[in-house]
Amino acid sequence: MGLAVSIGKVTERYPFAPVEVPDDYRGKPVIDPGICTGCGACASACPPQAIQVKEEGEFRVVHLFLGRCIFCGRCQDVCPEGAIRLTTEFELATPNHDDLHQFVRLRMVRCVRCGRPFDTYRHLVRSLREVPFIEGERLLLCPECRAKAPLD
Amino acid sequence: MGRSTLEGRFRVIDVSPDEVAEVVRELFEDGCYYATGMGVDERPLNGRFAVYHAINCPKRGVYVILRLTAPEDRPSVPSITPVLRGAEWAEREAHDMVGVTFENHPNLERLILPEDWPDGVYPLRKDFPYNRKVAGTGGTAGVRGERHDEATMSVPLGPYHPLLHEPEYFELYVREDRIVGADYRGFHVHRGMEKLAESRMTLNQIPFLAERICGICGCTHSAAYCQAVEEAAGVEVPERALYIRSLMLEVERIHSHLLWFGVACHLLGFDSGFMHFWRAREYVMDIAELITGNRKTYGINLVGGVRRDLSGEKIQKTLKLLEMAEGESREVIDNVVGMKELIARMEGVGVLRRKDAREIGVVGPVARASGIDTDVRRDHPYAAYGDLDFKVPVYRGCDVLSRFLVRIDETFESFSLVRQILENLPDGEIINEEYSLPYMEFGLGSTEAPRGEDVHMVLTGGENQVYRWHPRAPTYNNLPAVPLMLEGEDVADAPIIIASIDPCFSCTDHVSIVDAGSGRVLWRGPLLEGVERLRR
Amino acid sequence: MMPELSTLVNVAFVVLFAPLLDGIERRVKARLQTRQGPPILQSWYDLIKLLKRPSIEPSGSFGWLFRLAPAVALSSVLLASTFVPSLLARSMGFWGDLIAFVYLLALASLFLALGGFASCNPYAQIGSHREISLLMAEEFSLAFIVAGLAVSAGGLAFSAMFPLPLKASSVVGVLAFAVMVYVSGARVPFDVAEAEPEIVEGPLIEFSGRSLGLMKLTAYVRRLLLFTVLLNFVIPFGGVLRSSVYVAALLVLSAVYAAFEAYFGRFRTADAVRFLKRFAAAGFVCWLLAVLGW
Amino acid sequence: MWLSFSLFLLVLFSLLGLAALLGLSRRTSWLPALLSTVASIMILIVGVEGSGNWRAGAPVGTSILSSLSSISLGVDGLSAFFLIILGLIGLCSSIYSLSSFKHGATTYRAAYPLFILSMFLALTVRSLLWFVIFWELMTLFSQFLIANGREGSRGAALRYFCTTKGAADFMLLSVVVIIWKLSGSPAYSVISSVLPAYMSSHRLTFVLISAGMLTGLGIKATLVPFHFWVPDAYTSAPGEAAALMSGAMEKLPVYMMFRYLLTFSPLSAPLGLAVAVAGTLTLFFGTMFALRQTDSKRLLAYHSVGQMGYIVMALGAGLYLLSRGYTLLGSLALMASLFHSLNHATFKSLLFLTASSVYRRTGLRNLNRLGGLWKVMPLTAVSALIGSLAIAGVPPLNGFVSKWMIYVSTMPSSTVVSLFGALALFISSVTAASFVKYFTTVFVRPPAGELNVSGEVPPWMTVPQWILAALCVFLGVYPYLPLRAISRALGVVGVKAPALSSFPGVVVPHGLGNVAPLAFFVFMVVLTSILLLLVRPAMRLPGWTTGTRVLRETAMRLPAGSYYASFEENFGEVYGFGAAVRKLGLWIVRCVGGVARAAERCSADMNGMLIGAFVGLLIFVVVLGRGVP
Repeated sequence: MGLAVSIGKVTERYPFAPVEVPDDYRGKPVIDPGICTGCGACASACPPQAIQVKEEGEFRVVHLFLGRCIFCGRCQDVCPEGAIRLTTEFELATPNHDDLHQFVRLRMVRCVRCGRPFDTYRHLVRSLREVPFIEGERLLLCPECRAKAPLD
Repeated sequence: MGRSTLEGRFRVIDVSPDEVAEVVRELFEDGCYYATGMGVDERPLNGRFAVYHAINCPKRGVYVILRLTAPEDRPSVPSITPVLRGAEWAEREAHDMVGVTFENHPNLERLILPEDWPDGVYPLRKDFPYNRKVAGTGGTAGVRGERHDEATMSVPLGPYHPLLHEPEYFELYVREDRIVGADYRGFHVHRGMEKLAESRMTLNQIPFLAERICGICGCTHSAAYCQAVEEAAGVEVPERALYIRSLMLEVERIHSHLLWFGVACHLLGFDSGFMHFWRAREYVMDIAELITGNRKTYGINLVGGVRRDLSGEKIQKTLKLLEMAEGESREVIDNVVGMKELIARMEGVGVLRRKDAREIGVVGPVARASGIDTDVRRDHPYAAYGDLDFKVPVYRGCDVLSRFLVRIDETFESFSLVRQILENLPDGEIINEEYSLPYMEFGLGSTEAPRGEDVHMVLTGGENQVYRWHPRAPTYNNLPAVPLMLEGEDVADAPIIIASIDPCFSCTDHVSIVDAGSGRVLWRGPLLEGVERLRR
Repeated sequence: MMPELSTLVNVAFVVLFAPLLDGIERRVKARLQTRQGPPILQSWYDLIKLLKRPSIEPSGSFGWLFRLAPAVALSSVLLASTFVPSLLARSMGFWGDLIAFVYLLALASLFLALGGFASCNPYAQIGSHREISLLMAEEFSLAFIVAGLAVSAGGLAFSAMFPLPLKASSVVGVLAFAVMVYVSGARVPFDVAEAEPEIVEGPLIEFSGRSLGLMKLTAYVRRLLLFTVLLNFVIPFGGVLRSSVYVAALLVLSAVYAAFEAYFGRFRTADAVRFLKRFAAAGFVCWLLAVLGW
Repeated sequence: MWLSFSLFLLVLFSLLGLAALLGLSRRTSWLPALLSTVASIMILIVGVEGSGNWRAGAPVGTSILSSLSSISLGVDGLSAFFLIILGLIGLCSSIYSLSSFKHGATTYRAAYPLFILSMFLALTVRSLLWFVIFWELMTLFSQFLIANGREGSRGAALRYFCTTKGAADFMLLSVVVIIWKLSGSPAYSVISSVLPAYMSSHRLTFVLISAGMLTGLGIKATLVPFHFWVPDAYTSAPGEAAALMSGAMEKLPVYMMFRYLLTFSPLSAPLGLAVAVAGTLTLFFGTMFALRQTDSKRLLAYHSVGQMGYIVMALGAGLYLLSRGYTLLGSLALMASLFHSLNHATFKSLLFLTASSVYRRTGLRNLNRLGGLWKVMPLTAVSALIGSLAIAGVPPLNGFVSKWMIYVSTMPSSTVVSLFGALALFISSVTAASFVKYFTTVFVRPPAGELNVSGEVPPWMTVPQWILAALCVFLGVYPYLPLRAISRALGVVGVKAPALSSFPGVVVPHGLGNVAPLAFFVFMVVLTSILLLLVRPAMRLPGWTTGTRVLRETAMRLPAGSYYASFEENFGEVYGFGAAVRKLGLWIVRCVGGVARAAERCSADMNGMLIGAFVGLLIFVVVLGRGVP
């Protein structure tokens, strides 16, 4: 008869008392709208497709739905800007469906030739750093027009 | 400095239909057992259906994969079940999912698809779109009550029985408090993961899917998958990554065994033991949280390595937590082992003889409790196990108690393994992403899950995809042994016997398409509104 | 005070205090399992919740018997509580004696089993027949104890038995009776009839809402009454002192029993029966001593 | 007074005789039943009225023939009490047979009234010799009741006849010895005046006579180890006959035991102890065997063995305690014994009637197959439940009160008897268990496969069940009437019954014990009905079998064979020992029952058996008559 086991209290009074989690806990992912360029790397890496990138007229919308998220943190790994990161927040239960959605709307650039919106301003500016200046003005062309445009 | 531990883990041999039975018999007599098998729709390549039988040869440290093919118009190969009982389920599954028929198979009944699934629809064929909905035919279950007479009572166990933590159905035939027979009907938890992975996911997304095959031993599945791919693509995995993989696998094993001890105590009516074991388990969960950022579903494995590194102070914390976990477990286990009546409930109960165990091909603690000395970690070294030292406990009691004892020994082996890993953790990279994925390469990865051998087979599909992925969880091999264990036992012992294989039904059931039990959805949308509507 | 009045007080006390006692036991067990545990009043909260809910009757069940079972079970234990002196020493003592008490408790479990059978549920049937098997085994031990006590007290009426004369036989008898109190309180390891992981609460499986509430209350009252009789065997004096001592002793007893309960695994039915069969030896010893006049 | 009594007797004889004659005719099967009903009512009246005397012929000399030439009938308190039992049970089973007679053979119908008549006479004669003769006749007719042409019933009848014939021979033997020794008349009065003094001085004679008497009576009283004839006999006898036999016939030996042990023989502790031990063995083994039966009537038969054990145990305990000087306890035990005889008569015949109703409707006695009959036979179900609870001794029904008296009278005495009391307490829980089994298997849980049942039995079959059920409740709740009759009966045999009736409870002085069945009844009824109003169910939904689609609920049922399996397994040695005891009993009867074997030979067919018995009887009488100077 196992009378020798220790007695006492180990269970916490959660939810009346908080629980500690480590700093690099994989909690609720949050996109920083100020940094995100809408490149869509996260969307293509996301296993359950919780992040999706759609285009709505003038805008590119990055849509994160926590209802699908499995908190693997791949988005954080692949994001070139460090715009999306996992917080230590884990109490996501809510009676309101809308609390589970995050939308980032980014204005898009129109192609100077065909006038079709083709990329977000932020991503364009970001990519200025990589491409040589000479290419500069061709940046404002959408990929198709750029392909058609003669290299002068 | 990187290296692959996976060289020469298997040989793929094309066998002709008329010689396969002979080959299998030879292998079995040589001490091999049936690991798993999959049917593949290879028509896009060569217009044929293929069946891969993976047979584990622990002595030689190699998996022999026998590949049978059949032409598109007559998809039929000889069954090896008459020679080796262990192949029964695998062949039935292939028949269900790919539509390969097996000549003179003892009973080619439906195994996985629900009873009301239309005939001639084979979900794992490539011409079956993953998101296609299939209407049921309204057939009913056919397994119940064959062995019933007026002096026998049939006791239903499940699908929603408190003993089973997942929906499964056992039917016990009871006579004067003794079980005279048992039926099993499983695969209620259908998730269609294979199809999903093959048709909608990319190479590095699948590990996270694989991890969700099982809620308890997910890491081992993702590891097995990664190994299979690395094997197929010949990826060099950095040493540190291998060590970290082993680390998490062992942490997972400890956690899983402690969980099982708790459940076993609960089923034996000893709830204090349940609570205390789970108290000890809590520290292990903390370790996992510390290292991977989550208590379960570590999400640590990727093809080519692991995602998170260990800092020195994390190692220190881990060691501290390990200290406490081991101390607590030791204390509780000593107490439990000291309880005579509890041990009496397990001794000589649920016997599985060595012979049956070999033929069915049971794995892990169940096999080791029946005197079969097998352990993938030692027989097919993977991750870092090649240069760690550990003992493989083997008991000959063949009963529930032996399974209990095997798990006890393993738990403490794992504690020491974790220590070893943390002590001589090599420096260097943790992931190697420089690799290219070949087309139609076969790869097999296997790990020793807490419940036994876990095998994943992969056919690569090029451009960041897999063509065929077949995971096989340990319970898949252990479950067929349960009816044998139940025969002639007291009804009161049924729970502990069923639990003694530490069954993980969702593991076993991962492979299918529609959910037979799915009720209608009352409302999808904002909860508040839904509640409102349902009130009205 | 008139016996009718004090009887009313006693019954009220029993009904109100029994669930409280269970709450305490749950708390004690929780501590032994290193848990916070529910509040002391939890059992009462549960009861109130259940009594608010309507009860559901399984189709194909033996309707009126199914309905009758909880009612009869509860009223039989309450009837027992009318003539067993609990909080106040005086009660309707002339209504019944130890035999009547034993039979009324047996009646309660009898109807628990009948209700289980009436529900026609397979688990309920198994549980009920286990319940009865255990009842028989209990009586086998209890019979000798009762006989022994009857001999040493020279009668079966409470007037003769409360308190027992100080003899070796009475001491042995009381100790043995204490064990029987544990057993017939349906505590682990003797809860084979309600084994949750095997047969899903056995006889109770189909009971719901009010009828389940009554069944639960019956179980609590039953435990309390068993404690009460045990204490009556030993508490020598009456008056206020008695009441306070009685309540204190109740708390201590339930704590102790709960502690024991926390450190056992469940028996198989056969094991439980075997244990009780062997334990009858203790009862026999008690009887022997009594006949020898010690 | 005697005139009215003789007139009454005349009517009774003619009624039953007519019934017998009518029984022989194929038509009007209900008429004999009706006549015997009326007769039973008259018997009941005699019992209640409880006195009367009638002599025919005058005693000439002292030879047996002369004593045969005169017959004297009379009723005293003791026989009155047993006449009440006979009347009640006869009444109910006769009503029952109003609609069940048409199934029986003519011999059966003819034998039935004669059986009642012979029992009546055996109870009313005032001479031991005549008692034996009517006892013989009773045995004879009863075996026609058993052999009513069902399969295997002849064998059963034969076994029964031979065994009980052997019993009769024992008794004849002892009777002869008595007369020889005393050369007096076999009249009760004479014997009781002379015999006790004589026997207390001649121990050996005492032992021999007692042994003979008790064995003879014990066989009929189904005492272990002489109980083996019971199961087959009651299984093949139709319900009303079984009810009559186990209700009334089994009480005759008790009657004679009271007479013999209390008036013919001196009080002696060893004798009482022997009887008590026999009773305890009977109640223990009878009930333990009943627990594992899976045939409804066999189960009941074994239980009537067990209950007879209670009665005899109490009787023996009473004797023992009286002789040890526990006057109060002793007389209480005797009261308990008589009271339990009455109660056992009521609930056991009730149960037999229910069993046979079920048998008539379903053609089944196999508890493994039966089930769920409450839907089609609710009335039978309720009466069966009441009967089961009564025999299980559930307060405040009659079974409880008499058992309670047994415990209270045995347990507190610091003698070995209190151990018997303890065993009785344990066994009463076993009784409860096996009646939970009987009731639930027959009426509650689903049957194995469909039973085609045409509905409830006709009213003539349910009415007697309800009468008996009502009696079970009444006798328990208001025990004062029976207790008065009992104290009168005890007065006859010279035992002063203690005054127990103190409203509202039965109280045994000196704190021995007390219980208030009436208060229990009122409290239970009131509180239960209040609670019933509380728990009125809101809806009916399918039962929960852990989410299984129940295709055949008939498969998910506990078979009767599985009830209490692990309990029986643990008490296995009991059953082993019981079998051995059974062998012993058979052996004894085989050894001594020479006459039985003779009867066996000459009784290939029933008529032969009848003639043989009569001839045998005559021969005996003549021989013995000549044998005396």
